[in-house]
Amino acid sequence: MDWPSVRLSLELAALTTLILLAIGIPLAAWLAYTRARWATAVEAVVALPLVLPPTVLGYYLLVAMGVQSPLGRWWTEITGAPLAFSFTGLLIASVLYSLPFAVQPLLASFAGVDGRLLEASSVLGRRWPTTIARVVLPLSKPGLATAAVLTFAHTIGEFGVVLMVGGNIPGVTRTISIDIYDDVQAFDYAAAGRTSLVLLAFSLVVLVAVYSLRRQRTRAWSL
Amino acid sequence: MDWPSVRLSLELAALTTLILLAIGIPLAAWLAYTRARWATAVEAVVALPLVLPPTVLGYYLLVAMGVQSPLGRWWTEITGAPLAFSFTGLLIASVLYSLPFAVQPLLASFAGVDGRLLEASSVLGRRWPTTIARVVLPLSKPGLATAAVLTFAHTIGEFGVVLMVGGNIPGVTRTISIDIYDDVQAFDYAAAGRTSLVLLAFSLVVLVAVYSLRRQRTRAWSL
Amino acid sequence: CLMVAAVIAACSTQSATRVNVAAAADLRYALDEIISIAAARNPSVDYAVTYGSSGQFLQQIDNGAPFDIYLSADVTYPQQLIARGKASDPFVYAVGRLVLWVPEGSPIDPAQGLAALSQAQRIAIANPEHAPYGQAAVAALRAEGIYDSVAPRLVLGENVAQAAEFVASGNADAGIVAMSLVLSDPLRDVGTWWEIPAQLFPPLVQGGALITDTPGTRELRDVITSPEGIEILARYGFTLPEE
Amino acid sequence: MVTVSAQADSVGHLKADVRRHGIAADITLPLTAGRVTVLFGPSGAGKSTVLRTIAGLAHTEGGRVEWSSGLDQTPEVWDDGRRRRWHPRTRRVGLLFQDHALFPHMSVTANVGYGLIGVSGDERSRRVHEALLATQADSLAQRSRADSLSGGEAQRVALARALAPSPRLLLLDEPLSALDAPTRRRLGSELRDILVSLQMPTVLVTHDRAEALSMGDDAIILIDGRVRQHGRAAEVFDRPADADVAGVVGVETALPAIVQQSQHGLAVVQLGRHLLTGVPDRDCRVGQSVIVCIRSEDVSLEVGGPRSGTSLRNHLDAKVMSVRDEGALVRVELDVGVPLASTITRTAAGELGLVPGLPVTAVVKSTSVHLIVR
Amino acid sequence: MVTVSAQADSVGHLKADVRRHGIAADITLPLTAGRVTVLFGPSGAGKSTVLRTIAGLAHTEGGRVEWSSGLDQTPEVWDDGRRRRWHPRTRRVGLLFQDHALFPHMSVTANVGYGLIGVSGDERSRRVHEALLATQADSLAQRSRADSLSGGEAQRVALARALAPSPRLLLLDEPLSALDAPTRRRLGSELRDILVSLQMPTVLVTHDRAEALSMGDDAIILIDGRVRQHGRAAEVFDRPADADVAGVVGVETALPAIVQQSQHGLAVVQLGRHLLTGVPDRDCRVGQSVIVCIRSEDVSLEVGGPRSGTSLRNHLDAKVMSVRDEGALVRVELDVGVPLASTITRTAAGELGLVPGLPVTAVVKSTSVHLIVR
Ligand SMILES: Nc1ncnc2c1ncn2[C@@H]1O[C@H](COP(=O)(O)OP(=O)(O)OP(=O)(O)O)[C@@H](O)[C@H]1O
Ligand SMILES: Nc1ncnc2c1ncn2[C@@H]1O[C@H](COP(=O)(O)OP(=O)(O)OP(=O)(O)O)[C@@H](O)[C@H]1O
Ligand SMILES: [Mg+2]
Ligand SMILES: [Mg+2]
Repeated sequence: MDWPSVRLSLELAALTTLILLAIGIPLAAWLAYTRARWATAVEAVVALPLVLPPTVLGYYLLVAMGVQSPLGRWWTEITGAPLAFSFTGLLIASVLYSLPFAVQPLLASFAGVDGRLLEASSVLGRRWPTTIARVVLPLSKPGLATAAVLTFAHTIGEFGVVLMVGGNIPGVTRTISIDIYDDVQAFDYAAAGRTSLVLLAFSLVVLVAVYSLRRQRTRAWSL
Repeated sequence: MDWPSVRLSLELAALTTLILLAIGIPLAAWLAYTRARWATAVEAVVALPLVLPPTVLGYYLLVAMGVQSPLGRWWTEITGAPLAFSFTGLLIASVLYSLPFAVQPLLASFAGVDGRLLEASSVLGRRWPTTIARVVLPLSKPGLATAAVLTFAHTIGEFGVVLMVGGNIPGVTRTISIDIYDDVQAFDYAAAGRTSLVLLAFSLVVLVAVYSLRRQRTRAWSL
Repeated sequence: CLMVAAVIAACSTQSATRVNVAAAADLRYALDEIISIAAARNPSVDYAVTYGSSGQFLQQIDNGAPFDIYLSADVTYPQQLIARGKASDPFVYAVGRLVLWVPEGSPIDPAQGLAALSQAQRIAIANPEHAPYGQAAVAALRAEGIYDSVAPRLVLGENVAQAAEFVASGNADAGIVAMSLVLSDPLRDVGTWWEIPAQLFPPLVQGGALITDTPGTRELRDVITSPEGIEILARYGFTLPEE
Repeated sequence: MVTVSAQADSVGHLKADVRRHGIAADITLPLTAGRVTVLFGPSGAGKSTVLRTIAGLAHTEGGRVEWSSGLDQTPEVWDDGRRRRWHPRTRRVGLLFQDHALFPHMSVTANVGYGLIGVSGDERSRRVHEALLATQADSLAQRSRADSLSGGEAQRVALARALAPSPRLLLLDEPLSALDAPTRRRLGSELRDILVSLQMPTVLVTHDRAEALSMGDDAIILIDGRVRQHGRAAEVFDRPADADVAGVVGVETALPAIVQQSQHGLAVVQLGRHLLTGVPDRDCRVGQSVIVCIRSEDVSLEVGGPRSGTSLRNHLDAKVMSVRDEGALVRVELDVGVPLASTITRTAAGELGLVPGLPVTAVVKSTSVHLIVR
Repeated sequence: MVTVSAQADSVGHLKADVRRHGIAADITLPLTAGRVTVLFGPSGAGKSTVLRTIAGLAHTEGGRVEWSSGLDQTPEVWDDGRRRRWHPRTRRVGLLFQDHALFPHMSVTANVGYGLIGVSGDERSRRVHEALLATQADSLAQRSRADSLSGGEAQRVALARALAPSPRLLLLDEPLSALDAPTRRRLGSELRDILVSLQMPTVLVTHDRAEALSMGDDAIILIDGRVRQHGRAAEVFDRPADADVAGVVGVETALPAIVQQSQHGLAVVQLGRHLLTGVPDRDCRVGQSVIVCIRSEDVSLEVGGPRSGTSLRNHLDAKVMSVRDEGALVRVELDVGVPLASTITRTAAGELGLVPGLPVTAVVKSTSVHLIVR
């Protein structure tokens, strides 16, 4: 097991998930409850990163973050280090790429919350951030769990974008998924299998934990 | 534009989406409404394919489909053609890989349906397939749209698994995402950009259409 | 401003001890030995190798990837970087060899040469659109005049390693791959091979360049182009670069 | 507890021993076609829980729910109180949910037709239409989404939905609570006829005494999760078994007293400064304590000095404490040494010129003074 | 339409001209502290829609909602009927939803405290507790999830939630419909006192005439989305403006007739085979057609031959058609040539020995015969 890669992957996935929930919740709330026509277009744009092959998306991100782009140059000027091939760059890429995995389930869940409760909250004088935090989110736990799980798992497993933007630099941008990929490319199936197994077992534990949290309601009766 | 690839991708994505909805709806319904403890484990297992890098998952699928595996041999015996490098093999791989993208949003949506309506359906003598079809699904439109969009878009964009299992055979297993990937690898950025743009534009149209369908409810009032 | 200077200083101290090597995937086994020699000669340097697609490295270095030395599977890529002022000191270090490879127990006899491919149902090669070994394989097939007949049966790997995987997993019953792969430890016993004569395809000359000119990068270049390095590469399925 | 238990006769019976978060209600109903049993009790008594347990939506923890279709067939054990239970679907009962639970995305007709399994075409539309007619909701048949209905409209459609499949047993949880008085009165009496003609045994939860009396054959009084009285509706409302039941069924005055005399099935008790003759619910001895129950509408008022009481009519001199307009009726709080409530018609109140402080005579027939012997 | 319009006085007023799927209700209310306006009407009349539009949850298409806090301040235009509207949050009204809409995942106290913005600590618990006490739901304060409440419990908690933030205007959509009669009576009168003490102007939707009369100062009758009468509650229920309103406010008999005589503010009309003296709602001439409104509880019954009527009391010989027990009251359908309903106490019914077919005399005071001139 390549522990630095494992740590890097977990950090990246955890941070991506946190950031995406922080961005995704207000965005999904806006999309779910706005009456603006063009929200539909925004919604579609959010899902677009999915359509591009990861490596290709990664390539465009690389160019955008690279030393030749204004953004890349600006970032290098400000921070003294280039954006691409850094953990920050990886994080930005992951966030962009996983955006739909966070926003879509949240949106679907938010849209399913009983409108009368939103009405009640408004009439009781609450602004929408409060309504989201105290009414919508607690009632959207399954959607929240789904968003977190899809984002986390997908970030762990993603390697196309990460490989392109990160450059597979050991300890800095080599994630566990790249590590496994490398093992397979090197025909070291035993190592790949071992790492995969550990990864799967760990993920299984995390997922079961998340899902158990969500399955708290004991229903007297089932379909 | 490589039209056969475009057609192939659309076919693959459409079929994957259809199959995954067909599998995902009963599976998600079971997961949402069962009281069985081990459902949580099943739920976690469904999300596991996500955790593996696509190429690695693809590698394992390739091995499973190969002539050395019982499945691969059995399939070849039955159909006379190997599973790997065929459209069917690609389809199976896509279905497996995209399973969580279909099941998770459906599950989150189903879990949000008002339990009293399920009760009403049961008391009115309906079995659960009817309840799912006539009560749960119509009330889970946002989740259904999310599941379909994530699956479709992800299948369009996926290339790691597809490349591994499909072997990049023009007209048979070369999808549009592989095509773009190849262009980028061959430094033909103009072609890659063109194809990406067409793909994005097309997807945007599809997505906007799907979302417009879903956004039918006009709310008198917003948050 | 002071802080920026400090960060730059930190970076430079790091690169003084660490050399990031971007190496073509086919060097995976040979390079370990070469690196250990270079590291022994220059103990203050810590070599970190990344194996991958040469083309992808080109794109990344072009966009500022922090690699210090580039060992490409192609000669033109380093030259492109030099032309753009991103690299210096081009060198040639190996020539790749191409083999016809069939998995153990296959009815195809590789000793019959490329003609044996008429019996193969699935033939794995690297994607000729961007992989040098793929281009070489196609050139060889054309030279033998059988390209048109085998073309419908070709399956393309993303790179030559993936093509080998198709063969190793038994899904392709023959493949045209790099000799460095079939000589590698994991694949040595998986199949039998026959070397495709070098005159059937343009030479697969592998070149490199220094991205940063430091003692560590120079050391590695020197080792890889030294007779010692060439000898190691030869063991792993590369020929000598022709001067 | 007075229980007029069901004769376990040839019509079969439903036995529901419901135990669940503090509720322990044991009910046995004969499944006589068209017979309506009213489940009556204060808010939170457990009425909905009993219905939901019978329908299979809640489970009894311990206890038992059993359906016997009569004669010597083995009963269906719907819920054995442990783990074995029938699915709600298989019980074939109709339930009107207290909160309606209409399918919001379906049209009104789709909602009503939802339970008509295997019925299609004309037959289906006919039965949907019939059910809507029966619940006076036929004007809503064109509505394409049930969530656009008003509260009362939704209630009628939900009632139609419960009726349409002709269930073996109908459970109605406050079926008329959201309706205006004229509609409620009309629908109530029609519903009664429909239940009789469809021959469905029915359990009806209501808060409305008028509804309970006009629609119910039997009544079960549920208080704090316990069955406190079960018998013919008129009986239960007239002769509550104890003070709690008295309060619940709307007997406003329920006061403790001591028996002073007892003979010929009548007893005399001391109430405030008056001697009062009433009917004890069972034999009693002098000196025994009883609860005196007087329903406010059985107390009429006269102006003028008190006449001496006979054994048939008690005359109590009283002072008016407050007068409260309640529509058709006026509620008068009196002081006869102890508080006593009277409900009289507005006409009568107007004629008497009632104002607080006015001395009046309260008249109560002996047969309306119900003495619960403790 | 008779409208006792609000005096646009110093206390300010609320003007709500609600237009929405077929509803066109124009209402102006004075915002007198503690004044309760009852919104009364049949199911589907648009009562909830009016409340929701005032609260800002529905919008008026055309029309206008305007809040004026009195004197010469410019009014707040809450909804201009086109696109500009105030958000519900900013209107600071309290709304009790007809279906409660409690937050199911929150505790009872969290629900009640939800609208207490910027209030925390002891002050917050105190106000939550006060609100729960006021709605007789204090025993529920420990409940950790609102979705475990019974229907009536939920209604009381929802009422507490609406009251707690002391809104500028309270909108109550059937606040007591799910409660049992004793609780309703108690809570109703306490609520009245609370509204007065908190000085909140209130609009109350109810289906219950007793509740409307005991709690309401003013009443608005809404039928089919139109305001049909607006005035003091007692007035509206006693003197309905037309036959439709008569039916809605519970006047069972509303029959057309022709004026035969008219003098001294009284008029004589022919009803069936009888001449009947009544009070016309405005000047009328002989030969004009009127609607005769008689409330069933204003019809008393006597047994024995008909006595001749005076101008003060009409005596009509009648035949009993049906007798129906309604709890405190008995409803008797009569035939006096035309159908006439009477509601008398059970005591009276028992004394008269009423059975279908019995000849009786129906007695109606002239002042209870309300003639609506058309
Ligand atoms: N999950 C639960 N946990 C705790 N108590 C519960 C739960 N569900 C219901 N209860 C309580 O059980 C009691 C009975 O509830 P039920 O709904 O049967 O009352 P009800 O008689 O129908 O009252 P109402 O007339 O108000 O509808 C109530 O006090 C209710 O709060
Ligand atoms: N979205 C809608 N489309 C069409 N009609 C609607 C819609 N929403 C409400 N209505 C109708 O408007 C009318 C008024 O509804 P509202 O809920 O205001 O009635 P209500 O007076 O409160 O009745 P109830 O006493 O039954 O609650 C009803 O007939 C209702 O069906
Ligand atoms: Mg209930
Ligand atoms: Mg309403």
